[in-house]
Amino acid sequence: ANNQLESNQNAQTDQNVEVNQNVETDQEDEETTEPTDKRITVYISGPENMINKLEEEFETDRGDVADFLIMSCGQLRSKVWTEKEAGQIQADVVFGSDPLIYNMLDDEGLLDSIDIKNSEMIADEFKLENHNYFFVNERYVTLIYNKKNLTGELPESYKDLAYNDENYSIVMADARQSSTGLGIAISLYQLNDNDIEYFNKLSAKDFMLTKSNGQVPSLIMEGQYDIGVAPYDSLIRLRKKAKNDGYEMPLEAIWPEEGAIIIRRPIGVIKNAERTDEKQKTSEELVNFFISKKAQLITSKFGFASVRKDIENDFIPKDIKTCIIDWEKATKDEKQFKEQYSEIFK
Amino acid sequence: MKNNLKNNTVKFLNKNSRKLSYSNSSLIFLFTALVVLIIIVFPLVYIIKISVIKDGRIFFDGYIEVFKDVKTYRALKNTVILVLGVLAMSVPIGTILAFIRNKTDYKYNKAIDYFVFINFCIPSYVLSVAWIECISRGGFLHRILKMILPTIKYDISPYSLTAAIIVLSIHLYPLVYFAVGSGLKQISDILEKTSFLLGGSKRKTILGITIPLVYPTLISIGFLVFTRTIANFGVVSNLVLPIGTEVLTTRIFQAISELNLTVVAVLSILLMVISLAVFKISKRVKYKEIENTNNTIYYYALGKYRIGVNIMLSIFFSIALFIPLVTLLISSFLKRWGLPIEMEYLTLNNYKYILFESEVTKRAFANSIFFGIFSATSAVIITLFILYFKKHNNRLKDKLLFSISNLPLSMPNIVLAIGATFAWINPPFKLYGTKWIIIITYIALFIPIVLKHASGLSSNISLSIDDSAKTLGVPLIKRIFVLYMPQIFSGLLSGWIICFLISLREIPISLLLYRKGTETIGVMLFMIQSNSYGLETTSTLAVIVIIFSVIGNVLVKKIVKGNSVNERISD
Amino acid sequence: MKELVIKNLKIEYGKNTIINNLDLHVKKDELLVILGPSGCGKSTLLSGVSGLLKPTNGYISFGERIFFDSEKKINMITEKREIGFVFQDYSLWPHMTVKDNIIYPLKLKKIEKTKINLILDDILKDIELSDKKDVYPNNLSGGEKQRIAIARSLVMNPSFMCLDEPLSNIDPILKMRLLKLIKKIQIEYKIPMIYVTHDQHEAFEIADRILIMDKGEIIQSGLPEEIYNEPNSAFVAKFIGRSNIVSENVFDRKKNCKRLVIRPEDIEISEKGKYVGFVKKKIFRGSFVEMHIKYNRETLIIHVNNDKHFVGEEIRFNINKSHVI
Amino acid sequence: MKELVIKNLKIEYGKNTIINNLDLHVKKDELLVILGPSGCGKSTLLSGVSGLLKPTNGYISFGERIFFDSEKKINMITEKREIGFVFQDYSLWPHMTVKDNIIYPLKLKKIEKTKINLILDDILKDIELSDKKDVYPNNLSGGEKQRIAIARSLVMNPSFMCLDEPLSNIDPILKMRLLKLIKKIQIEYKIPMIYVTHDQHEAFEIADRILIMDKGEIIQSGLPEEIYNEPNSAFVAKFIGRSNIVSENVFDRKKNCKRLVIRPEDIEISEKGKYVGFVKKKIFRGSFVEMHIKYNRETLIIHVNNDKHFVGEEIRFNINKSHVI
Ligand SMILES: Nc1ncnc2c1ncn2[C@@H]1O[C@H](COP(=O)(O)OP(=O)(O)OP(=O)(O)O)[C@@H](O)[C@H]1O
Ligand SMILES: Nc1ncnc2c1ncn2[C@@H]1O[C@H](COP(=O)(O)OP(=O)(O)OP(=O)(O)O)[C@@H](O)[C@H]1O
Ligand SMILES: [Mg+2]
Ligand SMILES: [Mg+2]
Repeated sequence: ANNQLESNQNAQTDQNVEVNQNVETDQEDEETTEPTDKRITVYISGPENMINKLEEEFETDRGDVADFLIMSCGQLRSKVWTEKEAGQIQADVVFGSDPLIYNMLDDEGLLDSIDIKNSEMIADEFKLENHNYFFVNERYVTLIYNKKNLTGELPESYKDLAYNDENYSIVMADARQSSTGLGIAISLYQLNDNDIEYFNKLSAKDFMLTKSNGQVPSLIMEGQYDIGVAPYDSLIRLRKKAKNDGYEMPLEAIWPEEGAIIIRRPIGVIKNAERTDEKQKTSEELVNFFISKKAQLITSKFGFASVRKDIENDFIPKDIKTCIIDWEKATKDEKQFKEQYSEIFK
Repeated sequence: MKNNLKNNTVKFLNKNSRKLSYSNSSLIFLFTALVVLIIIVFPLVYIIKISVIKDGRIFFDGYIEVFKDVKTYRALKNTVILVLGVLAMSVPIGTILAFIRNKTDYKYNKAIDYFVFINFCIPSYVLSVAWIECISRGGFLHRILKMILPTIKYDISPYSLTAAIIVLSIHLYPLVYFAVGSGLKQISDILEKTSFLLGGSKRKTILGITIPLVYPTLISIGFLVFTRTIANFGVVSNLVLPIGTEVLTTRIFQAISELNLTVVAVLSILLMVISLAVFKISKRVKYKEIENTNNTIYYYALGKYRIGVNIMLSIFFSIALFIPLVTLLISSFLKRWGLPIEMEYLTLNNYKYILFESEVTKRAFANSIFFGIFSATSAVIITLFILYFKKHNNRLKDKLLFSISNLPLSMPNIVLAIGATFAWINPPFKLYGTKWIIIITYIALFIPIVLKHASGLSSNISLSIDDSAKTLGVPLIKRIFVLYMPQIFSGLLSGWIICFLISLREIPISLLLYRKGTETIGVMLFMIQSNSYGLETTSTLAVIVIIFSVIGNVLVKKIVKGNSVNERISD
Repeated sequence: MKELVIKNLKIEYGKNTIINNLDLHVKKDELLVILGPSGCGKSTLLSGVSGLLKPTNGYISFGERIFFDSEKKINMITEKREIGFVFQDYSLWPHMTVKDNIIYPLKLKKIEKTKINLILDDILKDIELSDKKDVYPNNLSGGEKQRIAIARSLVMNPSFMCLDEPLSNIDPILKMRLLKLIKKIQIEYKIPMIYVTHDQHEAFEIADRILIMDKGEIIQSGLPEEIYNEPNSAFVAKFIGRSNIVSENVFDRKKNCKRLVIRPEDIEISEKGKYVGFVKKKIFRGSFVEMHIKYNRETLIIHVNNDKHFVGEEIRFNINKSHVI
Repeated sequence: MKELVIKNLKIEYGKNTIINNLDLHVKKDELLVILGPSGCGKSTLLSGVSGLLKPTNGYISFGERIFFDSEKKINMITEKREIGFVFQDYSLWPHMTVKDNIIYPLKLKKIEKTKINLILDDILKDIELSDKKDVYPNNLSGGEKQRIAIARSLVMNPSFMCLDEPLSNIDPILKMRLLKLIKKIQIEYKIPMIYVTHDQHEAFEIADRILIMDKGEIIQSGLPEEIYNEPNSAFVAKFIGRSNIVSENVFDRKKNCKRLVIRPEDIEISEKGKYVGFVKKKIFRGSFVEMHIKYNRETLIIHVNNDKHFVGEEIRFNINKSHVI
């Protein structure tokens, strides 16, 4: 633990020096360039409060050098892609959404390789050999239900949800609108041996698709639906809010037999030949910041599991099973899957 | 005395400034054409380009993909159902209300104006939220039913095409109301009186004369409703997408999520072509415009129907206005939507959060107001020029300008935003990431809306008004601003107000084009629900937006009335 | 047969009394022309008669049918009064073809189609517009529109007709033809008519009786000759034809201050004339020449057929006819 | 001084030629009245002269200034032609008061306020509307609006004026006053004017010269007397005044088929008359009585001043004047 503290301090002093440099250049360039030119743009998805906190932290160290643009994961995906098609992605750093889009970007050579400091603190399973993006954290997807509504027999697995005889009302994020939703759906697809029948069964029940992932627990909590598939971290945040505001929270999680689906949230730096060295540096620092202990502590408070060895994911039951899907395969299957999926949910 | 007058009158020949007039005309035309070209045509060209060019080669795979895909036809079918449904609902509702307001001696006709206006102030997206809050399983309707019949099995789904039709109709009927109202006001009482004289009863006269006389208005406003419906995304995404039903706009959205921009462009072009075709067909319908010869209006006496009308209106406004408003209001005070309505779950925190704690929200309000005022005003000025040239010169190029300016109306806002992204992302016109890209796209969206509102009035003006000014040596700029504008002012004003309202709630454009510092209320509306907050915060924001819209409108009307001449023209 | 009776009629717009205590009879088969300046209440009167406007007070009946009686609180609705009405601006329905405009009242009465077509063909032949059946009013000339409007009010077989300045926008040749048409219709269909105009030429062309109105009151009513030859006031004298209105004592040395109306054509230039004046001005007016003669302190207008005198010449003249008002 | 010259003018609407090969001079100080039936192209001609419409072909100049010349490709814009124009529908700006309507063009010229007020007061006195200064046009009567329109075009001190049926909606008394006002202005300000109308009474009242148009062509042009007494065609004869147009061989046994125009007032009833006819019908027309006389197979209209004969009576008459066309 000592080690880590030190390195943190090192990082901080490093940053301080840079801030000073920054101030100097600011003065030099005042007449010619606007300060906005020095700020990097970050497309980011996730809980607003968490992101604000991260931004605050980063900028107390580094000054106002980054503009965070918060959006939903689906939006982030399409915005990045539209800009790519139009000529140049406008973001310097992209964080959030699912690995699919990062794979695609990386395949087209649009991501910069970044030097990660203290990479030894990252758990091995999160280290990517042949990709120019990094995992910041991961989410555990479980079954979430409303204990007031769901009084009958509870499903024990994802499979049960579709194949048992109970007639729950089920809610899930739309794979066509939400990228996490897509991640979840394609994981379920893989778990069921690429058999689309699973979704056929689901759709036969009282089944509903939401725009975004965050809506799933909300809708269940509000009593509109009985059960759904959603990241566990949202449940944690809802619980916190309920506690603060003083109302009851009827949500519970079921850790499915197949194991909780793990969705990893990558971060990457967009390649841009015209980017100034200074901005390049800030971008790299930002990526490093997200992986730093300080930032990881924040995100884990919001329910995201850290990629660092030195942070405990204490909100998740210790003994649960997890399953990781094969993103390379998922990227290949995506088109076929989406077609079948769209045929069902029409 | 005569001599005195003669000496005092001015010799005509002493000014060379009027020499400029001719070049002025071409200059202003050039300016207008350029603006339209840059703001509307340029992004459109990109959309077309995306649909046919990939990696520098021309290809039609996008078209083939779209037209081979059964999903396209399914979406098309649903779109048709949606449009027909909305037309079938909103047009009669708007017409009947406009009739009661403008053609009868109904006592509370001013109240109808206010209610309809407030109805229009509610963003369609918010209306769909209110709908969900009412109808869904955790919604108020279910709760009330449960109180009455505790054992009830409630299985009404808030999500369906019908729901979208109802919500969109409630949202769009005010457009019909406003347009038909001004059409009805132009009917000279003599036309109806003649029918009475010839033995026509009131009912026969209403059905045979009064209403048919506003067919041209109905057709053009029906077209507006049509385009706004096929271009709508907010409501369908909220009420139709969740059950997987697709319409063309959601197809477009899917294509965006699937990162298939070619298909997006092809589908957008399809939408545009459909609108154009419908527009052409609607122009064929042979009805003569009413000439405004006389501004006396005939008012039908309601007599014994008064009670019936009162009941009907009460029911209607309860459903269309009060229930949604009350729903939103109650929800906005809940700690979390879905909780029982009890003291312990009520809070003011939502308001506190939005009004005082969130910096972004404050900025969003400021931005939306600025974008709204700036874009609406610019659109009004451009429209003024377009209309002036169309009316007074009516050359081929004037007509062309007019038609082109109407195009953005049939495109979903999100497509406008994509077009703008492509058009403005690369140097030398690098507006992407600045507030100007939002403003420019708003202007493109607003021009046709203002056009629709003012062109009717414009066609009623006698051409000799401008001719006489010419013979008196009045230069073009003055003719446009001092003589022409005041006469279509009420149309421009209502267009302006509607555009302003739209910018207080517009989601897709700003959502795709905003950046830190240029957030709008629409962005907030969308983001708030997507994040850790539920419907209660959306409702709170919606309530604030509605209050804002109403106050803003009252203010604008007050200011304008102070120095408006319109009242005098119309009396 | 039937007669229109108006008694003690009062019509107000808000607080403005437009028509006050008006009494009027229109006899069966009579074509009554109401002449009066703009704003005198002519249209208001017709609106009152047809029920488009509710009078404040009075009594209106046609034959046995009481249209309005303020005492008995009777007010028959317009639809039932069966009055043919032709407005100045035609008031054709722009969204209907000529045919539909004309047959509208017949359709309302649920008359069979074949019969409607017969009536339509007949009336179109009468107004010489058979070939314009399927045209929209916007594509018609003023005269054509007017004929359609007349036809439309005729097909419903009105028992009474009101025409409110029906020809004021029409050129003189066409006007003459339409006036003849109206007169013919009135005679053939035997319908009493009120014809409102401010043009005396029209009035003389068509009237059985003329009624002069001003400021909501009847100033004079009578045969055209009576009105012309014996105007009861300077207003009437001026409104109908041209007149010299001079104080009697211009010609006689009497001390009274009565005024004389002398029509320009009633002053005859004659070498043995009683009065001496001189020519001040001459204006050619087509069928006659107008001369302004200075006599005493007055200028008299004279109409002569031949133009023998020159400006400044002294002439003698007699007055053949004059009328004290 | 200045003269308006139009040569070989051709104006088309799309493919319709409205005016073809028209030549016209309007002399300095002349008030030319153009008379013609509806749709003959009168307004079109004025639009061409004032530049509101671009002719296809031809030449228009005023004094030394060339307004339009298709050969030299000159087309001066309306604003520069300095033509006063009074439209039939007044075309006052509805959102400005009477005062603002009149002074707006002056204000644009940056004339000082005091001077503007002087001009305004003068002209308002001239048109007798000083008290309506702050009224909006909608609250004015037709005659008042027309006067304002005239005033507005006068304050600009135009070198030429066009009036397009300016009085067609106005009652006869007011019309007479306005005609006098226009004539007075024309004489005092010495402005050449083209005055378009379809009312011959107006024409005779005001014209220095009359020009008869039909179907875009000039049929006849001349002094009022010439036009009246020597119409060059049946069209002119009919359009101006009433006429009997009969074949010459009705009176003589000549075999030619020329036609005669006989004005009703030129037939004189006389006991020693050459021709014998009988009275078919009598109509009172104010200043004269119109008699329809059956003679041979024709019906002749006669205007007489006294009404001594009765219908059916045989009478003898002479023809004082006739004109072959
Ligand atoms: N709707 C109204 N409200 C108030 N006053 C009115 C209204 N209509 C007409 N008047 C007034 O009533 C008077 C008579 O009007 P009316 O239309 O009967 O005149 P008119 O004799 O038909 O004139 P014109 O020859 O111009 O048609 C006028 O002074 C007019 O200003
Ligand atoms: N904008 C137009 N487009 C096409 N044809 C037109 C247009 N304006 C007028 N015309 C045609 O040109 C001809 C002459 O019209 P113009 O207005 O000059 O007639 P006018 O002599 O002034 O008639 P009026 O006495 O009715 O005013 C008419 O046949 C008319 O139909
Ligand atoms: Mg009238
Ligand atoms: Mg004309």
